[in-house]
Parts: sequence; structure tokens; C-alpha cells
Amino acid sequence: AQRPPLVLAAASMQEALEDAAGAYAARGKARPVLSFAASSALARQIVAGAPADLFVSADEAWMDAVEARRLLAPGSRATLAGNRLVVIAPRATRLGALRRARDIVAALGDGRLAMADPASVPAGRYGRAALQRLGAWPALADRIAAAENVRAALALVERGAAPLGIVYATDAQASRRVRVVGRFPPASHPPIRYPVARIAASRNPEAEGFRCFLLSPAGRAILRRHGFAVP
Amino acid sequence: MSFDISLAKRRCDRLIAAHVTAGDGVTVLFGPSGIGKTSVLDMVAGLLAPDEGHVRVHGVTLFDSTTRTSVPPERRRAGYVFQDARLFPHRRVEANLRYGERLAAPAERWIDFDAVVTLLDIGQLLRRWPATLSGGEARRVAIGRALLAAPRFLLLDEPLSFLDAARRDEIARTIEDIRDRLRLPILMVTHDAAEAERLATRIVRMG
Amino acid sequence: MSFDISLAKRRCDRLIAAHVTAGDGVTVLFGPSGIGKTSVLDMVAGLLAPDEGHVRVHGVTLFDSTTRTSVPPERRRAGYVFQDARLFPHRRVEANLRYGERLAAPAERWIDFDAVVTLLDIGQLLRRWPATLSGGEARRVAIGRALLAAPRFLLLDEPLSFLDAARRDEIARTIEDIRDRLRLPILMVTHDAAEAERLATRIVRMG
Amino acid sequence: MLSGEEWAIVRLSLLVGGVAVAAVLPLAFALAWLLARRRFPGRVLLDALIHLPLVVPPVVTGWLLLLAFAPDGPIGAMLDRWLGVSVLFRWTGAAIAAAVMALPLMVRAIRLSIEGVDRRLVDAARTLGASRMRAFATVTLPLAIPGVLAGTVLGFARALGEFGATITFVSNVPGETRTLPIAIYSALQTPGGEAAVLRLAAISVALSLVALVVSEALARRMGRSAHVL
Amino acid sequence: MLSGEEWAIVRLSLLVGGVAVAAVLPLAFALAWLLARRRFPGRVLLDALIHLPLVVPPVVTGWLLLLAFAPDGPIGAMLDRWLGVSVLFRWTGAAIAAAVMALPLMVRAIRLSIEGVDRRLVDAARTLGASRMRAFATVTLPLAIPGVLAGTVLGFARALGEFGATITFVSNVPGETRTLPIAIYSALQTPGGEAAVLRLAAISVALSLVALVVSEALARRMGRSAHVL
Ligand SMILES: Nc1ncnc2c1ncn2[C@@H]1O[C@H](COP(=O)(O)OP(=O)(O)OP(=O)(O)O)[C@@H](O)[C@H]1O
Ligand SMILES: Nc1ncnc2c1ncn2[C@@H]1O[C@H](COP(=O)(O)OP(=O)(O)OP(=O)(O)O)[C@@H](O)[C@H]1O
Ligand SMILES: [Mg+2]
Ligand SMILES: [Mg+2]
Repeated sequence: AQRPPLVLAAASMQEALEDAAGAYAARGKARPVLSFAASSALARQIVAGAPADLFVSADEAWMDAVEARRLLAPGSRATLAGNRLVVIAPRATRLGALRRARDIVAALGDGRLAMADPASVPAGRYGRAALQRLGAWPALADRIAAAENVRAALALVERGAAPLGIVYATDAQASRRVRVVGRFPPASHPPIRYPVARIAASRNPEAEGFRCFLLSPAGRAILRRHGFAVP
Repeated sequence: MSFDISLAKRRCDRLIAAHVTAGDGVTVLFGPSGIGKTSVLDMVAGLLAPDEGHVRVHGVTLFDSTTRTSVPPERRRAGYVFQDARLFPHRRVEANLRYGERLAAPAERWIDFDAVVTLLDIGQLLRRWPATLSGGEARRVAIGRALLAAPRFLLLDEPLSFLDAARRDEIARTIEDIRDRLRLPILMVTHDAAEAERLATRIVRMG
Repeated sequence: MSFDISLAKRRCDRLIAAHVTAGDGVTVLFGPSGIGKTSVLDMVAGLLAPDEGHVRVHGVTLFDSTTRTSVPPERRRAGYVFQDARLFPHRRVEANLRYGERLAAPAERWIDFDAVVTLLDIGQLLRRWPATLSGGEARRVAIGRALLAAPRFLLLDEPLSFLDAARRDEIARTIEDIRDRLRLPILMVTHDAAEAERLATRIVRMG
Repeated sequence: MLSGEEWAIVRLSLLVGGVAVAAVLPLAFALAWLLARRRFPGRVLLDALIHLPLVVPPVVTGWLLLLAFAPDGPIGAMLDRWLGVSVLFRWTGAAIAAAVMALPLMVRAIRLSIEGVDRRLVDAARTLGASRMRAFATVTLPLAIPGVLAGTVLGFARALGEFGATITFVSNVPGETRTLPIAIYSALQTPGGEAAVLRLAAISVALSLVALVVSEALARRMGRSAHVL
Repeated sequence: MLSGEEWAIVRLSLLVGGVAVAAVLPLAFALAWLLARRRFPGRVLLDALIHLPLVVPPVVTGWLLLLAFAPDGPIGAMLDRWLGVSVLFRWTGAAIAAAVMALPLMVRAIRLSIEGVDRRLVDAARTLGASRMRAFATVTLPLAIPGVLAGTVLGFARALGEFGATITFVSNVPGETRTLPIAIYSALQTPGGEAAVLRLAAISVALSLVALVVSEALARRMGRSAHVL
């Protein structure tokens, strides 16, 4: 029997893709095997020649890095989902809604702003771009608590270690311990997109099937249910 | 009464029992190998807990099973020359010799460092590490270390083994001197009849 | 010629030199503490490299600095009773005794296990761990272990220390027996004049 | 008690950790012996090399492993040519990562024990007819058992907890490389996954507790490291 | 050679690693001594607890530290009330994470050495007038130095390499918690950051090489663990 396809996917897509794989299997197909890790680690595995079939990246940059080495099946790259950036605070916060970026500076007090590492992690880079565009970055640059990933930033806010954090809307929606106190206008940062592509070396016929399912209305409905924006 | 010892202790398959009541002088423990001589010294020194009995030295009770007294070894003030040398491997010979000396009150000391070094002829060994000593050299350093700790009584477990006749004689003379001049009670194990003959005020036979 | 030994070795501040040419029998090394007796045995056994000289036993060259010969210790077939017991702490007494026996060719063995156990009176110790032995018990086991390895010559470093008179006599008789009946060359260190007198075919004085 | 999936993860973790430690133990022992008993040029360098996986963040170790074992990497190419196998995305790769991370801990513990073995006992064995190798096997090795046990426990615990190098090297493939720590990571990435995290962490702790109890029992039986007179 | 920023990172790493190891060494020694010399109920449990940071993935350890030291966590609340300080996002927090991760390695190595110390030497010290404490300080402790050194080297190396617990606990704040591994991780996250990764990793390796050389030199000077007759 054919082995099911191996999908390397950004950790932030975990729940949505598990659901999608289940739905796909419910149609009588082999359930794809899903491996979740940081996009950087997955991209490096693909670049090293590891035998994977699909790649779902948390940002375009890592997909670009793989594509630049001609490791993607031509024409298979597509945008799977999008996301939005929000500002969160612990549920019990007394803060009202933040309307301007400068409100963040005021609301922070002497605490730190938790976000994924703005130098490297995708969510952090989007957040920095937004803060820069809105003119608040200079005041915040040395007030950042740069976490390993969005989930870790979320945990810092959940635990009250940081009074405010910047995370994806999907993460904020899933946590009962935090509240969204502000939203970044989509135009304030490069579009947040999760690209999907097939690996050129993949010989698994089911890989394309699963990719198409993810991009189909049924697949997109699942992603939307998990809070992702879909085109 | 310098020693008033009555002890019983079970070790493996053997029951060790000793009864010593002795006045001044050297008490030699005599007995076949494995009968329990070293065990008795260990119990007097406080390193081994007797099952029952008592140990009194110079009228001071160091151990009594009925009153549950047991003076810790460091306050018994025994000058114990072990059957094995037991030098501290991480200290040079000089530091080994000084170990007990430093812990003793100056007023209690009855022999000084230079006298010990001369007596035991270990002057050229002072900078050495114990691992580089010959058997007899290690033995002499161990004797010196015990004497320098200003003990109030001596426990000597075959102290003259590994030593040549001349040095044996020298050290035996020192023991006689300690016995006669300082009147320190001495409990000593030896298998050498001539040695026992020469030094013993009394001989206690075990087994 | 059973021993033909001529050795020189610098150790720390001391120059050790020994010259032994001996026919059959027991050669006793005699000399003050620290003169180098143990070092000589170590060099004959192959555990210490001489600076120069040669070691021949029974006409076989075990070491020669001019031809750069040095037979490794395991092929020298020395029955070495060390000044310290050096029992293997992780093996029971019986396994210690059997260690060398198992490695020796059956045809080469000249004493059997039971004979050794009886001779040394260590039957009740066979299941014990070395750490629980008294000084004399450990010494006897060490002697037994060396004899059972089917050695072609013996190196005995104060083998009778820590033993009582009766056992000394017993073991001395065995040494005489090995000397006279088996005609094994024996090189022995002792500080006991009576012992030397009794066993020595010749005495080599060092220092 | 445990769900089927959890059982599978536990089994996989034990397999990976067990194979890693068992496979690397002889190497660790050999290296420990070299460092303890031999003086040779480059000794400190070898020592440093062994410590490397400790000093460098696991993610980097994983990345270097990935480079080495990639199809066109130096080791990967050899494995492919001679054995026709690849360890990428396979439990064997996870075991390799765990072994590399456990190695420094094992070497140090074993080395410490070997350095404590009294050479005079080895001498005694030699005069009794034991070759250098035999004396090593019958004296040095058994007397170094406390270190071997301590090293094995440390190494096994480390292997059970190995995460960064593994996920970077062989990703997070259920049934192949999703060991306990990686499952924990996955749970941490899931909103509301804290309960699962704690549950999986408790399983890890229970496993290591069992390993410790076993090692203590073994140590008590084998560890007769008492001294001779 | 090194840029100003790199220097700052190296200094911070040395500060965090050095303080972590120095601070946790007495605790490690005490625990090692307890485990080596005392039999008490719960001994294996204590042992398991010490091994915990090894078994559980670092991220979980970091998360548990965060729970404990958060403003409303048990330790965090106490620190705030009594000392008015917080370790969150501070180098002190990074040192705590490093110390916790280094502890099991240090305890094992030291314990192994203590178990190897001949108690008869302690007995000898006692008859010479040394109290239990003094005999410990003058005999057991110096004879366990090889283990202390090995434990310190292992612990320091581990502290230098600590990443997962640190970033989860105190995140990545330049000048406070951005140690070498965290800087490496940042570089690794960026496409094309490999050169920076290798450069920073080389610095780590150089640091640990220096630490090893120093420890070997110390060991040679102090490690007179030869045996007595
Ligand atoms: N640690 C121990 N555990 C159990 N038994 C021991 C221990 N130490 C000694 N023994 C046993 O206790 C008995 C007495 O030993 P001890 O060392 O007191 O004898 P000894 O009279 O000094 O003998 P020797 O003259 O041979 O030194 C012996 O049978 C010995 O095997
Ligand atoms: N490992 C060593 N390193 C340096 N010097 C040593 C070493 N072992 C012994 N020596 C020295 O070599 C000399 C000879 O020692 P050896 O043990 O051979 O003496 P010995 O004649 O057997 O003495 P004893 O009768 O006291 O046992 C002594 O001065 C001793 O201090
Ligand atoms: Mg005795
Ligand atoms: Mg000697």
C-alpha cells in the first residue's frame, strides 16, 4: 500500500490542519501524516533533502527560501490562509480598547510588550512592521519581551508576566485567559499569509489530493472555523 | 583504672567479646587473626558501635549501652594508629602530620612536631604525597600523626609492622617512654611475642 | 641460576639499586624501610620499569635495558604477594582466589583450591566481601590468590605480617615446602630476623 | 489510564531512549577511558568536542545533524550508498539525536569513575596472568560500574527529555519521531493544551522515576565499591 | 574580531552561566551528599525531582518557572512582597533557568565522587579530633573535588547552552536575557542566517574550550586522588 503523504506544517496551524486531515480521511482517503514545528526547522529539513510531500509555512519568507532552491513543484504554491494581528491583555485587565498604537505605550506602564521575536519569528516581524508603520516602534523597541513563538508570547500575557502582547487573532481567540484590546489595521503590515506548496521531489500521488482539499471550499471552511482568514 | 572495657559485638558470623580492666601501662591485646582485636580498638575509639557493654578510660565513660552514652570519636582523644596507614591522600606528609596537631589545644600537646619528625626519621618525606611512600614510611607518618594530636590514650594496631629492626627498637623505646614518663594508657595489638614481652605491662588474650 | 637481577631506578630523591644472583631456594631482601625492596619486587614483576639493568629468572630474560626487552607482567608468571593485600573489592573471597587460577593452564597448576583453603584456614571466608575481612584474613587470601595462579616464582613482600604466630609458622612451613619440593625460586622481603633465619637460603642486604 | 496514542508515544520514547543509550554506551565508555587514562595530543580538543552538544543550543546540534545525514551530506550519502537507508523522519534519526545529546553526560560520569579506579588493582590482575584487555574487563570495568550506571541514568533521562535537536533534525512525525517531549511541544502549541502538557509531562516523570528506581536497585546489587585493606 | 554587540552577548552569557553555577553549587553539593551518604524516606523521590529538568523538555521547565515566578505565582509573589524584585525578563531569571537545568548534572557528578570517598579516612579524621562537619570539610570535600570540578564543567557547559527554558521563562531581551544560544536561535529563525549561527556557535565552543582547559588545569593541580597504602 502507498504510504500516506507527509505534511510539514507550521506549528501555529496545528489544530486546523489536524481537523482538515480528519475530514480528508473521512472521505475515504489515507490520513496524511502531519509534522508540526517551527517553519524555519521545516524549511531547513526540506532544503536538506528530507523526503516530505507538502509544506505549509507560517510566512512567505521561508517558502521563498525553499522555492529559491527550486525545491517546490512548479505551480503548486498557493495561499492557504491569512491571519490578523491583535493586541491582547490578561482577561482581568482594566484597560479599555486601544485605538491608537501610542495607547500601547501608555498602557504598558513599566511592563513589557510580549511578542514573538521581532527579529526573526514571522509573527514578530509582522508586529514590528505594524508598530513601525504606526510610529510606535521607537518608543517600544527596548520594551519588547521577545518570545520563541507566538504561543510563548501568549503564555507571558496569560501569566501576567507581561501586561500586553501582540499575537495572531487565532491565538487570541483560542485562549480564555486573555482579551483582545486592540486590532492592527491589515494595511499596517505586510499581508499575513500561510502559503502551501508541494515539494518537487514528492512522488506521493495523494499529496496533490490533500493540497487541493485544503484549498477547496470544504478545506477553507475548516480553516475559517479556526479563526483564519481565507481568501 | 586506665582502661575499663567490657564489650560485645556481633560481626558477620563472629561474636566479638572483650573484657579489659587495666591499671597504668601498656595493655597488649593478643589473639589469632580475625578474632576481633581491631574491632575492639574501633569500639574504644568510637568508630564502631558495640552491641552492648561499656568503655571507660581514665575513669571517663566514653560508651555505656545501659545509659546510652556515646562520646563522639573526636572528643574521645584517642591516638589511634590504624592497622592500615589511612593517610589523607590529598595532603602532603607534613599536612597529614599537622592535621591533628592543629586541632589540639596547645596546652594539651605533649610532643612537638620536630621531635616527632626526628624520632620517626621522616624529615626528608615532609613534602611528599602519601601515594609515593613505601609501606614503612607510611606507617611512620601514621604514628607521627597520631602522637601529634595530643591524645590522652593510645590505640596501636600492630604499629611496628613494616618496620626494620632498628626503627622498631627506636619506636618501642618511645612507647616505653610514653608509658613510663607520660603515663598514658596504651592499648596495643601485636603478633610479635618479643614485642609484647618487651612492652606489655599486661597481656589480654582474646579467643 | 634462579634469579639474576641487576637493576637501577631513580625514585623521587632516592636511587634504588639491587644486584641479586641466586641459585635455588629463598632469597631474602633485607634492608631498612624505604630503601627500595618493594620497588625491586615491582620491577621483577614487571609493574615498574627500571631505568637500566636486567631481570632473568630461571634463565629466562624478563627484562633487559640493553636489548629493550620487557615481558609484560601477565607473561612473567610471578606469584606476587603485595605488601598491601590488593584484593579485588568487587569479587568475593572465592572469586578473588579463583581469579588467577582460572587464567592458568591446568597442567601448570601445582596446588589446588581446597589445599590452599585448608592451608590458610579461610574456608569460612569464601562468601565474604574483601571489605569485611580483618587485616590478617585479607593477607591470607592474598597469599592464596598468588599461589593459585600457578606461578613459576614467588615474590613475597612481608607475607607474614598481620599474622599470629601459629599461622606464621604454618605458612612458613608451606614456603619451605615450596622451596624444597617444588624448587620454585622465591624472592622475599621481611624485617623479621627469625623469619629470615628460618627461610632464607641467602640474604641480600640493601642499603 | 493511558490512551492508545499516549501508549504509542511512551513506547516510542522508550525505544528511542533505550536504543540511543544502549548504542552509545560502548562509545561513551571508550571515550571516557581514553580521557581518563591516556595522555595524547588533542586530548583537550576531543574533550571539548564531546562537550559540544551541551554547549551549543540543541537546535544547532539538530541542524548540524541534518546537514550530516542529509541525502547529500557526508554521513547520509554513505548510509544511502552502503545500506540504502535514510534516518530522516525516522525513529532511528531520533535515536541518533538523543544519543548525541546524551553522550557528554555519559562520558563525564564514566570518566569520573574510571579515574577513581585504583591502578594497583589492575597491576595485581596483571601479575595474576590477566592481559591488559582482560584486566580492563575484569577489574577496571566492574569497578567503574557506579559511573556507568550514573552515566546511563543521566543519558537515558536526557534522551527521554531531548527535544530541540530531535525536532530540528527529524521533525515531528507521529509514530516515528514524535517522542514525549515533542508531543508535549505539540500540546503546548495547541490552545488550551496545558492539561495535555501536564499529563504528558507527568508520564515523562513517571518513566524517569522507574528508570531511577531500577538503577538504584542495580547500583545496590552491583556497587560493591568498598575499599580493600 | 567580535562586534560590540557580540561582546555584550558573550559577557552576558558568562555572567549568567557563572552566577548560575556558582549559586547552585552549594545546593548541588548538599543534595549530592544527602543522596550519597544518607538513607531517608523519599530519597528516590528527591533523586527523581532533581532529574526532572533533564527529563522534561526545557520548554516545559521554562513554563513551570514562569508559573512559579509570575507576579501571581507562589515564588514571584513572595519575591515581590519581601524584596520588591522580579526576575522576569531579567538576567537573574536567565541565571535561575540555567541553574535549574545545570543542577541534575552537577548533583550526579558530585555524588559519584562522594560515593567514592573512603569513609575510613573520615574515621581517621574523627579520631584526630575533627568534628563531623570538619571532617567533611577537610576530607570528604577535597577528596570529592574531581566530581565537583566535573560537575561544574558540565553545569557551566549546560548553562552556556541553555535555551528552551530561558526563552520560555524570561524571553529574549537584549542585554538582559539574550545569551548566546538565544542569539543563535534568533539567527537560525531568519532565512540566510546560517553564517551568523555558525559564528555565534563558534564563540560558544571557544568559551567552553577555555572553560575545559581551565578545569583540566585545576584538576591537575587539585586532583591528588591517589590512594594510600
Ligand atoms: N566491616 C565488617 N563487616 C563484617 N565483618 C567484619 C568487618 N570487619 C571485620 N569483620 C569480621 O570481624 C571479625 C573481627 O575482625 P577484626 O578486624 O577485629 O579482627 P582482628 O582481630 O583485628 O584480626 P587481624 O589480626 O587479622 O587484623 C573478623 O571475623 C572479620 O572478618
Ligand atoms: N610511586 C612512587 N613515587 C615516588 N617515589 C616512590 C614511589 N613509591 C615509592 N617511592 C619511594 O621509593 C623508595 C623505595 O620505596 P619502596 O616502597 O621500594 O621501599 P621499601 O624498601 O619497600 O620500604 P618498606 O620496607 O618501608 O616497604 C622510597 O623512598 C619511597 O618513598
Ligand atoms: Mg586487625
Ligand atoms: Mg615495601
